[in-house]
Amino acid sequence: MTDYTADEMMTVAAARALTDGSVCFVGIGLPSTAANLARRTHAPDLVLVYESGTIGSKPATLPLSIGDGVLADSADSLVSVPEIFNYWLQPGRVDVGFLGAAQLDRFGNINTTVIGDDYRDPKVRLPGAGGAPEIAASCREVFMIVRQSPRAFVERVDFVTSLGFGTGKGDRERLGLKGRGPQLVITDLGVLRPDPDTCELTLTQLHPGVDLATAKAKTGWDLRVSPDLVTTERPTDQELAALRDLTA
Amino acid sequence: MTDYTADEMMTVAAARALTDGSVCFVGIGLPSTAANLARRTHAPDLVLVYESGTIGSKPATLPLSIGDGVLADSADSLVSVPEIFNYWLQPGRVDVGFLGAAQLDRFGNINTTVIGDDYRDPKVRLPGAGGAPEIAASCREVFMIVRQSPRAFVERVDFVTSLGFGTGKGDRERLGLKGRGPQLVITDLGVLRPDPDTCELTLTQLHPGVDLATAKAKTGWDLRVSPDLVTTERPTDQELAALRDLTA
Amino acid sequence: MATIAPLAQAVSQVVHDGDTVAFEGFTHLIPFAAGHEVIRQGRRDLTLVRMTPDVIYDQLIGAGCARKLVFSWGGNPGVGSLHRFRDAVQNGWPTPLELEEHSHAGMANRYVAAASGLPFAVLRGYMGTDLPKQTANIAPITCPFTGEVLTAVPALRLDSAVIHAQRADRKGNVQLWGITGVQKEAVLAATRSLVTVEEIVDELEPRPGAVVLPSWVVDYVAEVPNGAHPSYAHDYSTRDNDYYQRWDEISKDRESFRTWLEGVA
Amino acid sequence: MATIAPLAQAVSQVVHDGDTVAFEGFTHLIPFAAGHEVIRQGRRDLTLVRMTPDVIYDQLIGAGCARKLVFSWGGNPGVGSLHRFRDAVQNGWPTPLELEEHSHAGMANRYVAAASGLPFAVLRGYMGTDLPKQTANIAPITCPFTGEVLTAVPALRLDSAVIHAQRADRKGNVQLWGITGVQKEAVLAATRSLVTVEEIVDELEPRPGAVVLPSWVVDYVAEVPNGAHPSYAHDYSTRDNDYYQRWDEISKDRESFRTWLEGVA
Repeated sequence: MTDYTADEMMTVAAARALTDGSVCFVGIGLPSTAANLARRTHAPDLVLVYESGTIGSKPATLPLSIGDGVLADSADSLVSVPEIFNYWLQPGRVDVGFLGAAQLDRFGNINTTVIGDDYRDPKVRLPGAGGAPEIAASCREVFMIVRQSPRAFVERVDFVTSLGFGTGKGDRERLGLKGRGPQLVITDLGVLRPDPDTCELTLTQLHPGVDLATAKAKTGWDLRVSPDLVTTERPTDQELAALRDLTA
Repeated sequence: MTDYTADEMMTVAAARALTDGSVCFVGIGLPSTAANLARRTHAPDLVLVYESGTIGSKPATLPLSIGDGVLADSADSLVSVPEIFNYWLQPGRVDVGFLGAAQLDRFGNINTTVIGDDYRDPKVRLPGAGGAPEIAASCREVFMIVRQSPRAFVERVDFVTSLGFGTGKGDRERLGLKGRGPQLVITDLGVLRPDPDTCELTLTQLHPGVDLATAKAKTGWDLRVSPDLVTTERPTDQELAALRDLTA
Repeated sequence: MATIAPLAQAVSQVVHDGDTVAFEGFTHLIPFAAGHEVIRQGRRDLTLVRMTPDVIYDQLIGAGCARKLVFSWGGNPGVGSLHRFRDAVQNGWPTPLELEEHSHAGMANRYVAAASGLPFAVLRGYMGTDLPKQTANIAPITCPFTGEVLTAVPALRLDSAVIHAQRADRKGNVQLWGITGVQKEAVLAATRSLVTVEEIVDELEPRPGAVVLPSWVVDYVAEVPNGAHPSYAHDYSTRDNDYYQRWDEISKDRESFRTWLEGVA
Repeated sequence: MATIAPLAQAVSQVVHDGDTVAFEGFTHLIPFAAGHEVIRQGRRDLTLVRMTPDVIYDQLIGAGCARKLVFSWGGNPGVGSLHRFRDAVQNGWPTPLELEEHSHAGMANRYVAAASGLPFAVLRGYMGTDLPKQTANIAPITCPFTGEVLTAVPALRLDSAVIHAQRADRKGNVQLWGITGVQKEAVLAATRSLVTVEEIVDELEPRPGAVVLPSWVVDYVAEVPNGAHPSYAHDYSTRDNDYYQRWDEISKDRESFRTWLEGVA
């Protein structure tokens, strides 16, 4: 069996989470790599939607940006940016919103705005919201792919750019959000899912060779662990070949 | 000189009112005939916009309906129906809205909804509003082309489908309408313009061979006449040839 | 993913008694064949929705399929009035027809709101007209930033939408071009949708001005060549203007209409 | 009708000191050449508007042209951060930069409202986020029909808009295709507009997916082949990804940026 990196395991695990035939609103970077890997492996009819207005893109090479020509040329339908948000994302037509994050907290809230507690005088100015607040609000469910570290996985995000479960169960419903929120966080160490009772992100899966102590150490909050913790199946040779072909 | 009908005089007079290079939102029927005649005579760069979403149509033959293929094929730009109303009409980009009417009153209010004073039990059910209420509200000015008769030119319309000057001067401003309202009503007998002080439609022009008594008799209100009443120039041979070629 | 099915089956799956349903099209691509199938299937109590109800709506109304019409302009384009529509409104024949009446801008924005998953839309519309007196579905709304008062209309959510298009591929992706009106919005505003097409092809090659509706927002596709007749399908057929003229005669009295109706069934 | 003019003249007519100005584009068709001309002309106190401010905005900010940025995502796409943007926000260099921050959906709808002549737009957005705490330009609005509370954002009226397109004809009609983003809305939202184009042609033959802006809503057209470089123009050029990588190095410190800036002037 082929050797692989932690990032490769993460991307493969993320790709596996996408069901064939479902519709995925794809953020650039790791989510796009995972979604395109899924299309090349078990989910050839996965529908990729990018916020640049491309619906049903089937890129032959991995796009570097959200606005690559290959996304337009291979799309079933190409629409304006206002239309992609208003007609396609907002009404809840999309099954999965697939996002990255600079900071993430135990309730799946996302920060991509500022590090530090003063918005007007930040320690680090991040790129900002992009499409994420409405992707996180409107998709039937949200998957995230984030490398695990105490800096990224924090007790409470410095700034809520995109809402996960807010302060816990019931917040999304109170705000009238239709989507179910973050249902899956795939990291380089394992997979977290919201606890059905509290919505707190809970470790339910460890990738092969990763020990629980590492996962806890790389989490900035007191990580809860599922009693049914399982080990991820390692990437198959076919998955790795497809991924390496894609990112070559 | 060639003989001509009253309808031909009306259409020629209406065409002459359109300035070359201006943008005209065109209703189907008489307005469309006049606008297309203008394009073929003195206003080759008149921009025709139809509510079906065609911008800059240059039809080689007169369209029978607002959605004829010739309007689409010859357009500079073809957009959706929501876009034509929201991006093109509503912001006041259009110079002239060119409308017909079933009923018109002394303040230029238009009725195309019902004849009779009970909306729920009308004497005659007319087609309804179509695009006219917002054309009348949003274009910089409105031209109308209507055959004159006491049934059509009434003291007060049974139903205000599209606003002219309401009950008189100041009503449009109070409602926040940006367009200047009906500035020209071209009929088979002459031309009416709003009085600058009262906004009441006033006869300013008679077509050749029409006498004032006829114009008054064919008006359902006590028609005011401008002290500077002039006679319309009769259609030129070139105008008639172009019109007959268009409607052949 | 859309199911490709024969017309009768597709119509029976998509259009149900009591539905709020739109057969959309702006002169171009009117889904006449699907409308006639609805008449054959004897649908009742429909709330018919359309910006420009024309001859197919006159036929549906005359056949007794409708209890209400939501619209902005009802006529026989280029010809005149709709006699069955008038007979229903003025005389309640064959059944009374409730009306909800808007402007084109209002209707277009109601579709946009529904397609956008919003409960309402805002426009500069209806100001100074008598239209707001006749329906609760036109209301003032104040801009929270400038204080300006504008007009709100509620989203026009449909149970079902039926449109005609030039083409679909075998996966059910739909392509239409020429004047495309509010057809995209109608499909996106509906719980169930049916698209009749001139032809089903292997590949939808890109066309200037084409709207493509991906298969996953369409429920049924039925191949019905000339399914827009007497309307037209840009680059496939031309408008049968004589039919519209003849309809004026046929529809003028109830007897000649009844004879026509027997011919449909 | 649009005036066809050389770039320097067109920029000086369209972009003035103190303007609220957008140079729009969604990765594709970014009007870099026009942005560099604005730097050369020494414009000051601009409120820069864009959904995705990227390298050209980093350059304008570093050159001291801007006092405020209205945006939803600021980064070097595919590479990382914008260092001049960060330096301005974190250290006020070369001048402080005020921020007004939105989501993409909010910005897109603000453009739509302005293009539509409305004072505000309504969306399902920003709910539960910290964004509304940082600007007065996000407010709740209640549906007059259902009572549901949604979010309103004000129209994004521009003094000037600059975009790049593939083609114009000699009358100044503009044609762009591929990913067209919010470019139509930006032009329609602006009092003055400039479109740089790859080429001016006799006739705009129809293209699949093309947006055509008629000449009468465009003020200036300037022929600037490769005017989107290092961005790309679909069917004319490809994205110069190396430039974006190099920019990361150049922009990291003030000295190397100054050297770059001298090269522009």
